[in-house]
Amino acid sequence: MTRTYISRHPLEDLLPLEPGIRAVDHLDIPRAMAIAAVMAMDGEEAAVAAGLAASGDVQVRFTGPGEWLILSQSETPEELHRNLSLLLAETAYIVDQSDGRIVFRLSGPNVRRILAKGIASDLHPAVFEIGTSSNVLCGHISVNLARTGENEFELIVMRSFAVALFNDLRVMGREFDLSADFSAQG
Amino acid sequence: MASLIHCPHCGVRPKEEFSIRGDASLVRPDPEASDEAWNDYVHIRSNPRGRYREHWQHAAGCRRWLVVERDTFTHEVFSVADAASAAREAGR
Amino acid sequence: MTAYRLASGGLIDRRAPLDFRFDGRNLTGFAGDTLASALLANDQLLVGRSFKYHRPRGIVTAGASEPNALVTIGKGAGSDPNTKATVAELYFGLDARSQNRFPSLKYDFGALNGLLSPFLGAGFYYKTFMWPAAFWEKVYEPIIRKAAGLGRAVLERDPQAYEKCWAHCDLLVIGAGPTGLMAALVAGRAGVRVILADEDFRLGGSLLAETAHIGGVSAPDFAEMALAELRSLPNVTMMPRTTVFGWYDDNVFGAVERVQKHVAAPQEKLPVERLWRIVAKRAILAAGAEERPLVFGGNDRPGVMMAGAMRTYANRFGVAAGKSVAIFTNGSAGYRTAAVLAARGIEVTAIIDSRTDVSDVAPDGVRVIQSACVIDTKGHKRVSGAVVERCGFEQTIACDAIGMSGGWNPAIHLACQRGAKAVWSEELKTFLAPDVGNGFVVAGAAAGRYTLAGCLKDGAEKAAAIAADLGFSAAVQAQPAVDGEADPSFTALWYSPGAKAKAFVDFQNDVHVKDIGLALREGFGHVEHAKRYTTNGMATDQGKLSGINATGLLAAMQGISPADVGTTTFRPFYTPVAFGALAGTARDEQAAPVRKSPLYGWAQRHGAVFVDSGLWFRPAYFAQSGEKDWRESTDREVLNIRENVGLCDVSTLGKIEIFGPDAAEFLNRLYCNPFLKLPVGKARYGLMLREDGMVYDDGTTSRLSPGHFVMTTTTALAGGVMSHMEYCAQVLWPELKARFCSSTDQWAQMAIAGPKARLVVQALVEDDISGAAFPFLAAGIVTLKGGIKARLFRISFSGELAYELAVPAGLGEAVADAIMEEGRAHGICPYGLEALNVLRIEKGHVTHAEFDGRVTPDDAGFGRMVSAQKPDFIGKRLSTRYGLTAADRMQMVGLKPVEPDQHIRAGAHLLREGAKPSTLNDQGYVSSACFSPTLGHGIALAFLKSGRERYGERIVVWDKLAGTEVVAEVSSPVFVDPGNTKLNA
Amino acid sequence: MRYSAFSIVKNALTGNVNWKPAWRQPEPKPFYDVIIVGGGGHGLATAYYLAREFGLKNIAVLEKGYLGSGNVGRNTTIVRSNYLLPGNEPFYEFSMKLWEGMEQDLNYNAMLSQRGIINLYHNDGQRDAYIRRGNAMWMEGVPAELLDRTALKKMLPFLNFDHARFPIMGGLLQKRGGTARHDAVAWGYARAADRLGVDLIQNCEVTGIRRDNGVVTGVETSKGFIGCGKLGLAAAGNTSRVGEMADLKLPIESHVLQAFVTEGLKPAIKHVITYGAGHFYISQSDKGGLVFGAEIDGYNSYAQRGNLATVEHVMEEGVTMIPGLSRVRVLRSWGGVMDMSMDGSPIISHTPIDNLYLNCGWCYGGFKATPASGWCFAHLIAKNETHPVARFLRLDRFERGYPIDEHGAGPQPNLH
Repeated sequence: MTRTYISRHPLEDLLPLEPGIRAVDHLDIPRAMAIAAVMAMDGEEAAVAAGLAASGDVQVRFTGPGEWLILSQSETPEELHRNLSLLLAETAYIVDQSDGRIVFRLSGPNVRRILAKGIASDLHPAVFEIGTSSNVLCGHISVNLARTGENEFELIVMRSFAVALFNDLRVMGREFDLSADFSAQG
Repeated sequence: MASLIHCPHCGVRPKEEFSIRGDASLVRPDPEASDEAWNDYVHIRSNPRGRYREHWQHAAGCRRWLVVERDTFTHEVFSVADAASAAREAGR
Repeated sequence: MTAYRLASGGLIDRRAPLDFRFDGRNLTGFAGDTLASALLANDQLLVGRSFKYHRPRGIVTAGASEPNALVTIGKGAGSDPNTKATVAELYFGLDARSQNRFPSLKYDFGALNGLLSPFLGAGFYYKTFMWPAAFWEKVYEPIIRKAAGLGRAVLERDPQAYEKCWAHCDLLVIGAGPTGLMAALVAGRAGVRVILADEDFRLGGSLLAETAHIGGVSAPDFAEMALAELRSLPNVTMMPRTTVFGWYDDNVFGAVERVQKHVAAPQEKLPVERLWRIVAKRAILAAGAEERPLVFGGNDRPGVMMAGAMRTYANRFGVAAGKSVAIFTNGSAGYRTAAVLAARGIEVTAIIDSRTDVSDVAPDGVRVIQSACVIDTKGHKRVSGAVVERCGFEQTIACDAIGMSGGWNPAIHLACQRGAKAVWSEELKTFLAPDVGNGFVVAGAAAGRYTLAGCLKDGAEKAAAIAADLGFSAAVQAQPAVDGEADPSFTALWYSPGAKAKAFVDFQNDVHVKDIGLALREGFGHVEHAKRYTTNGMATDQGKLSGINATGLLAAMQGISPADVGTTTFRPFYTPVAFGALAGTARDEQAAPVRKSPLYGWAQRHGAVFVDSGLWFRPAYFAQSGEKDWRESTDREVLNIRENVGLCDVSTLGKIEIFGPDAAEFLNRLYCNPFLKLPVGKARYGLMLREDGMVYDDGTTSRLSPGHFVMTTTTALAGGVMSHMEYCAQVLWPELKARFCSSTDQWAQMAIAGPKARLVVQALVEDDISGAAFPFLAAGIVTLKGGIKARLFRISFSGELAYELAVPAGLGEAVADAIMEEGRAHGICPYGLEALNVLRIEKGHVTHAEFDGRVTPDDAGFGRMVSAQKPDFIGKRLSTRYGLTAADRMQMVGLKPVEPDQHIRAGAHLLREGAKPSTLNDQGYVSSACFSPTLGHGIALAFLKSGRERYGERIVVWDKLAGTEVVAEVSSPVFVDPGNTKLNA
Repeated sequence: MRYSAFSIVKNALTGNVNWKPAWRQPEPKPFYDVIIVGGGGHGLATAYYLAREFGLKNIAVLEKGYLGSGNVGRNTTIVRSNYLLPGNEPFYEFSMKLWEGMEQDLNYNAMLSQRGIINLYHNDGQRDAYIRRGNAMWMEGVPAELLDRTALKKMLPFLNFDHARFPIMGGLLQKRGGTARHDAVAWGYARAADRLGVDLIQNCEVTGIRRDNGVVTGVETSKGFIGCGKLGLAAAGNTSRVGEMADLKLPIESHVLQAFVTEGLKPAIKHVITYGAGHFYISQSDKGGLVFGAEIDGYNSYAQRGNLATVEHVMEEGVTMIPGLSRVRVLRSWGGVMDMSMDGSPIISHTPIDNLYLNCGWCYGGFKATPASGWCFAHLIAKNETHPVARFLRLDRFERGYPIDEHGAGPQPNLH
């Protein structure tokens, strides 16, 4: 007999925080996202970087020299993996992390003050510019931080730390009544 | 140094993001090298008061091993380089 | 109006009275008061008892250097012991209590120590309390401990919250007095990112107590104008109530902000204190200067106060330190204070000046006694007179307060925290900070520039220079003119001769001149020895008032320059910082993040009792109704797996994907056993050594394709192994083409173990997993019915026919449910760590209980695995050292009690039968032990000297901690299925 | 002058003006039979026992700063003998016995206070490891007790029993463990050694070690050349620098360890308590300050100061172990330079050079070892043979494959 398996998000039982309430500072959590780790083969770093830059509607996050996390809202994990394999054939290794990483989107006028409670990096827009991404420590948890707008940041964390990071962000945002919910677009 | 390290890949980062392994001037001997060479590699340290090269890993960042050249008394950092590049330049 | 509150003036809000309590008395102050100013206003001068002699002590300063006015604020779990009344901002309902007194502040039995003072001199502890020997701990020490200490720590859970924050700036200005304000203005106007921090709740520093006019306006108004402009600059951040307590490497400053220490009802969502880590490109220390106390007879009597503090209380708080005040000075500052007090209508009875023929002008009608010294004071709980000696003649001057002004000590503390030694200035008769590099510059009074005009100028110029350095163009406008400026000069007076009573140097620790003399006489003349021997400067004020005077005294007594004596070492913290502030939110359950397996919810639903393992929480066992303890549940789980089948969450094991043409070679060098020829579709157990030849970690690694391996590590060392591999790849063998990344979080991994495991798994996967198609140590990608791609490994920790199935983490719970469903017919049960542990002990499998970092592969019976052929691998060479191959090393064996009902505990040691317990006779220890439900008796794994030669020998399992001795038989560590028939079924 | 009840009274009544210096300030002689480099606890104790136990007369201790200016005046004063391995436990128990007689022996009150030391455990694995350690102590005849949660709760109700991230399950207690007044230990040995004729020479930095065909003949110092028959190095954090003067290659790294003290408080914590889910340890001094610390900062350093990240980490562990510490204010932090060895255990040993003896590798456990270290080092120097309880602490144990690795962390000093 064949079965259908339903996927669970680690924050399933914790969201929404307070139904209906959306404060100016808000934590938005996509339920599902195709994510892949890309590791350039030795000597192919530049080629892979160029290839990724050219590729359309995926987001590219820097994690280390020759290594990236690729995010796609539109593709399934399988599609993303397949497309990346075609794009980067013989130049990079690709590992599906769609279930291994959880994405948090933080936005609002006080995001910098909230993040300053956990992240040591200077997030002044002149220093950490829009489009920048990097692995940083947030409190005791390692995350990939990306600036997606003047007052918008995206944090990607390992799945097993998702609840812990969520709780940390809530405490960090307490001063500004941070709200949180799953993304509308699912 | 003890507060901030300038990672060549990620920029200025707090000490908390790094883990430290020790003397970076040591070179793993050839399998055929003498017992003394191997003992020195694993157990003997120059431990200078002054300029020193040390292995730090940007564990919470890019995961790269770095060679931090610094002063063990003033804690002034002279340079931070990627360990693999450093090793390749050293002909390894 | 209260007794000592002036009719008018001061920067307090007289329309906002605040009720507060001190030692149960209801008192009233005003908004803008400190607790100290409010107490003074209410004629509550006596605020504490000294440390050793329990002498009555009054308020001495108006700031952070206060040695005496330490009180406990608040009640119960929310109380703060040892709080300085002089910096505590008054709020409605503040409840303060005095400390270190019994039964009351007025009448303190401890004061009896005063009578014994001749016996209690410096270092007296070390010479006595030794007879009889036993008495030190039984009698003397308890008494001393009871008498010592100041406030009481309740050690209850703190009801309030704390947090940490990072801040970044181009220029950090420490201190918002004239120097700091000017510096912040100049830099701020130039567009520099400025942070201006000050410990006070009101910014302005000395300007708030200043009478001189600046640019035609009063000093406080000047401060207000400057602050208003700073507030208007978006690139300037102001941090009142923020004490910068430490200067660390790379110009990172530690600061603590008192967010809600001054509010009656703190908000839930805000911390009470906030720790700031300020990363500053440049910093200016503009912390001002401390007035130096004078060391004279009876100088600790309540009512003796720093002259500058009197000025502050009068000007800033509208409080009179006394009704008739005598001033004892060695410089102009005393006259300045006298003038202020007189102007505020406070009677100044006399100025006693240690100098001869001075030009300073006293206020009209105030008597000046030159080349004179105070040698004693009258009164008890408040001074009633000063005994003055001049040319051998004594006179007593009636007064109810004495202001002392002994010159200035620049507040250089922060600048000297990183090893720089303070340097003596013969010209200024004080210690200054040396040049500590351009990252941190000292300015204004902190740099020995005492005039107001000098401070304004210095702050402006140094800020401008820094701005220019950082590439901003800063203009230094002409400084506003200062009128009514006083000349700050003074002559050094380390102690006034002819003291007729104890002349104190360190008030809180009761160190007086004779103690310093005794230290010197006994060979403790080095400034650090003197400090440690007399405890001078070791009190809660860390010698802010006493340090320099002690140096001066040591110099004077030896007839050398203070330069040759030097200061004691300045170390963090500038002022004490609460544990809570430094810990922030990382406390209790939040002390470390929790990692959750994708099967956490599934386990919960099946009644798992969790246990923490590293950062993870893992099921220890699954309690079923009616089971009375963990043992009962565990035994059931074990037996069921041996007979039927069980499901265990192994998602927490580390998983590392390894790619590349050299991946096999890399693994071959990493593990002590060979991996080059591992076929695709196969798993292999691997043993990883440290370079010193000891076992580091173990696990299975499978080859999914020629250039793709997946490694599993133990849960405990997943991170460590990853880091170790990165070190090997990047540092040791950068020439190898291998890349890897962790996929631990991507997969939910489940062990399905037991004779019926295949039936259950086969029911879920489309692929053929028969013994022939998928034998022991097979590994590969399979497809679940329904089309999910999964990883299947035929590996076994339990010794049973077993599989490990890995599916994308999000599907973990769904797949686990399916397995339970398919398994129900076969009697499947979930099992936890306890059962897993019993199963592996029965099978003689090792964990980190065996691999404790001191064990070689051979010790654990893996000697044969270590490849002799391989040219090189981590740990190969040092494994051959004599000590690691010696015949008498402890080797892993099995133990079973000769009496089956007897119990063996891990941690017990081993002795030959009849041998006396001794380190020499110690034969080894038990690493793991359990009751084996399969065998019906206790079993254990142990490390025994030359153990493998001793199978069959009877040995004593010696557990003195438990008071048991059990005779056991040594055996092979494999208790169950030594032939591996179940494994290979 | 001997300290006695009589001398206290007599001096008190005469204004305390007749106390004599605790030690002389001698100028160096041209030659000593034995020179000890390092006027810290270990060096002073060595000199004292050389004179008292082994009858040597012509001894000098050279100190580059002031007596006791190293780690003996900069530690958390913990005294214990609760070790696991046979290479360590007999040595530290020997030390403990010497502590117990020290005050009468030295006629100086070092305020040994056997308040009991408790190592907390938080999981089954740690419990088993402590059972193994406790039994190892008993093997050496050292009493130890395993406390369960209930017993611990009665003894230390202020521990975090209800909200600990890593639950507190129990502890291993050594009742004889405790603290001592660190400065007094140095001063006591110094005074006693001085009275036996040992020259304690302060502000005398060793700048070179002179050898004639392989044999040490003396040291160059800031006060000129001083000849010696035998040379003992007890330079702790500076061991590598002094060793270098004799071309010694040593298994030592110098690391910074921070320690802390709070404001004075009324008696609140009786025992010495160590945290098993971290590295935190704390006790309360007779003056009332809580004295505590945790792990080393992690990098090689000769700077006697630490970094803020480690400070915060220490406080996090403290508040997690004892929530009530939260409002207690920390007064001062300081840093000491630790001579970390490759296995975390000390070295009292011959060297490849005749007449040159080595005492180092104390990591952050040197204070408790002071008396035994002095005694065994004196034994080695005087008789040229190792004392039985120190026979495993050899310099060549690493190449021979006999590390004494209490933590099982391997040859990486910052993990010990």
